[in-house]
Amino acid sequence: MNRNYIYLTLLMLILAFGTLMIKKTNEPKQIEPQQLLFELIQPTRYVSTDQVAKMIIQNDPSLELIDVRNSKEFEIFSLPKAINVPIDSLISKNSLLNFGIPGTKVVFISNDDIAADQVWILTKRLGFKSTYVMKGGLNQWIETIIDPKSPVESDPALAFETYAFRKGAQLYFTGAKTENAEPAKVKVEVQRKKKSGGAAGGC
Amino acid sequence: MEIHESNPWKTLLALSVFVVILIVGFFTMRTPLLTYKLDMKQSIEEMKNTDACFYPWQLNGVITNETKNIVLFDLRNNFVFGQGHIPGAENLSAQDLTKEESIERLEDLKNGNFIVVLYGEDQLQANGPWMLFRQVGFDNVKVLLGGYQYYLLHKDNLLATKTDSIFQKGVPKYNFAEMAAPKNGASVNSTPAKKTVEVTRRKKSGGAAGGC
Amino acid sequence: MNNQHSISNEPKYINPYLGGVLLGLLVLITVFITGRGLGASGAIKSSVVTTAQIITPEKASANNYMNKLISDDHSPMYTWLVFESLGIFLGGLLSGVIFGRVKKFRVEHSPKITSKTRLIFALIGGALFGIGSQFGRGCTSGAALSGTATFALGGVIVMFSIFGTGYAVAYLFRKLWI
Amino acid sequence: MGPLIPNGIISGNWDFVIAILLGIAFGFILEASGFSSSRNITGVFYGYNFVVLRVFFTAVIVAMVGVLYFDYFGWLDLSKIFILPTFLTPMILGGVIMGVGFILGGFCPGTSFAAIAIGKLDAVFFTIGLYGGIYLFSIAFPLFANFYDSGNLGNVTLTDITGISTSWFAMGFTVIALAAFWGTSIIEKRVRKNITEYKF
Repeated sequence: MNRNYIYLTLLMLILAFGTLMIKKTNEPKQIEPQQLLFELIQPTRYVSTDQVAKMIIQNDPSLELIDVRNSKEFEIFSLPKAINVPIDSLISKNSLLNFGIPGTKVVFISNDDIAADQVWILTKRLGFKSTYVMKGGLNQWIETIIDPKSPVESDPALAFETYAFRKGAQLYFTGAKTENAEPAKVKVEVQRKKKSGGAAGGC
Repeated sequence: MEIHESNPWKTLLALSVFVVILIVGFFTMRTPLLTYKLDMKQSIEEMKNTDACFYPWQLNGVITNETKNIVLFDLRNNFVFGQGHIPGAENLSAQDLTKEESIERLEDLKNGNFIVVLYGEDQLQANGPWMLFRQVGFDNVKVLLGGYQYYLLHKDNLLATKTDSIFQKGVPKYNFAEMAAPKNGASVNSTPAKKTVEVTRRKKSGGAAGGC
Repeated sequence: MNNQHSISNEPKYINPYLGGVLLGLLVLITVFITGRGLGASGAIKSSVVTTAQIITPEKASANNYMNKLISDDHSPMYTWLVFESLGIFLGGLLSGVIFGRVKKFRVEHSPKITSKTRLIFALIGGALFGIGSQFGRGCTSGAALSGTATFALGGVIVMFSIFGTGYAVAYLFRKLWI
Repeated sequence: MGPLIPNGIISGNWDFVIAILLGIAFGFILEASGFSSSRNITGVFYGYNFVVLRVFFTAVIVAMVGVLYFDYFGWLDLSKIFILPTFLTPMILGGVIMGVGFILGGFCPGTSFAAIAIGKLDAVFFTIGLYGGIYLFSIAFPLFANFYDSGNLGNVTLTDITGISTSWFAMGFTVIALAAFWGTSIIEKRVRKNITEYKF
């Protein structure tokens, strides 16, 4: 047997052993700050209240609403099927189990969008993917879905379509009777974020 | 019947080349520009730190150029910046934040004991960068509450905003439960002249949740 | 080793470990450049879809499995794996020329079976491999090698089930090979 | 830095040129290692030639270790590389079918392409079979469409499932592989003593 085989074996063992040495930290896996900075200056994380309403109405099974307000506020009012994860109890095993489930889209909701955005950043730092922020928060929800303003005549046609959708959504969420009772069928594009940059497909 | 080359010296050579590449990689490795200084728990606490916020009325000193140690960064793009900005602000578009120069600039400012105030169109735009810079140890970075829009509304009388609470984000503007309750009969739309959506001034409503 | 069967001046294959180290580095480079591993069976899949599209376009686009690969702007052949497989062929040819192994078409088989048997079993084996690679999301190179190298659970599963089954049924078909 | 193409460092237009170049290297290594001969390949199952095991496992451990180092150096962003999705039951079944096909056919798709290049007729038949198999699969796909998508665990890695760090897996694989190399070289010697009619 050639002595080089022994050298090879040892070399390979050292290389593999080295990988154990280079482990970075024992902290839960986090993405690099620069990567986080890069991701958080993109506005792709925002979804509109219309999109959220649409997904709720369509009973989108991948939608997971996370309400980050405190439990008192959550009890008074919450969106259907929303899960309450107050910011203060965010970093616990139980709360984190809600995120990163393959095939789900997590949408954070707070009174406005700041708190939801903050939770988004914290979970992003932990490396969770496909998380979103409902822009405008519940304030915007009330203004657009629960109590939509009718567009003025000079507004573009799109505004009327959106309005028709919102009236339909209003009916759905409040059970209110409206003048134009016909169910509004407006296509609101649900933006699905594609896996950013990652390579697709293998063999 | 040994039909494969049995002497592995070429193998050793190939593996050695690999090792050399790894050694080169090891020595040329750059330390990352940013590292987290706060862990998750501390980061959450930091969000409530009122000292990390910059209140609109504090802008007065910056605009009149009285307080020298404050640098105002406008995170919007330079097109919007050109259309109007807070006097004395510097343009640092959010897209440029990841650039090395920007981070070096922030480091210089930190070493020079400057306070850096970030603002965007609304508070949301500056929220992310502000949180990140705080987490990586720039404890001189603050966020302008309310953002540029709020400033624009009150620029004539910034001091008056001391008693205002609308920039205190995180407050429900409406009584959600009541608004969303099923309304029998009467159509929602018929309730006349609902509040306009533009930032309506409201009295300071109780304790605003959180610092910023 | 006694060398009674091999002629001493016959070009040898390279040391298997050299092949392994080079292949490992190649997988690494492939991942480094393209973000995905090597593959092979995907190229055949592309050509299946291409022919199906030419012969029976309606059926091909109605088929749920094939229509994922069909798009209007380019042929299904215009994929990464097809080009890569073309490269495998060229690389094999290059190596064959260098080491003097390129010869007329010939069949390699155990002395216990005829060439015809060998070809029939090659055909069946190929068909099984084709079906299996679709269930396994890749063949030995795509799933087992590249998958395992990137620590994918699926890659390890495919690798162990291929080799496990291989050992389990090897005894039944020993006549084919020894 | 890497992966270069998804990160836009190399333009996507070079994709196919790179594909051919990588393919050539792949084919060269396969042929030069002796994978163009089906009796070399199947030798791993009968103990007279462990070249498959040697090449395959050396490649796996070198690539695994390399990926970890590249990640550490910041050369490779592990979150951006393609992780093979795991479909538990279909993958096990697929592996079983491929295992049988491996024993019967004596090639796997990649090696058969390289073998065609040097004029192996059995490799040509294997590739035709491969083509037929995939065609059959596509035609019959509606019959087992549900099964095909069952057991989906997503793009999970070993670490996601077990919680053990990737370094330990690399270490484990390396130790097992090196032990197997030494062990099989002994087995190979013994088996070869009993085989007399093996020639090329």
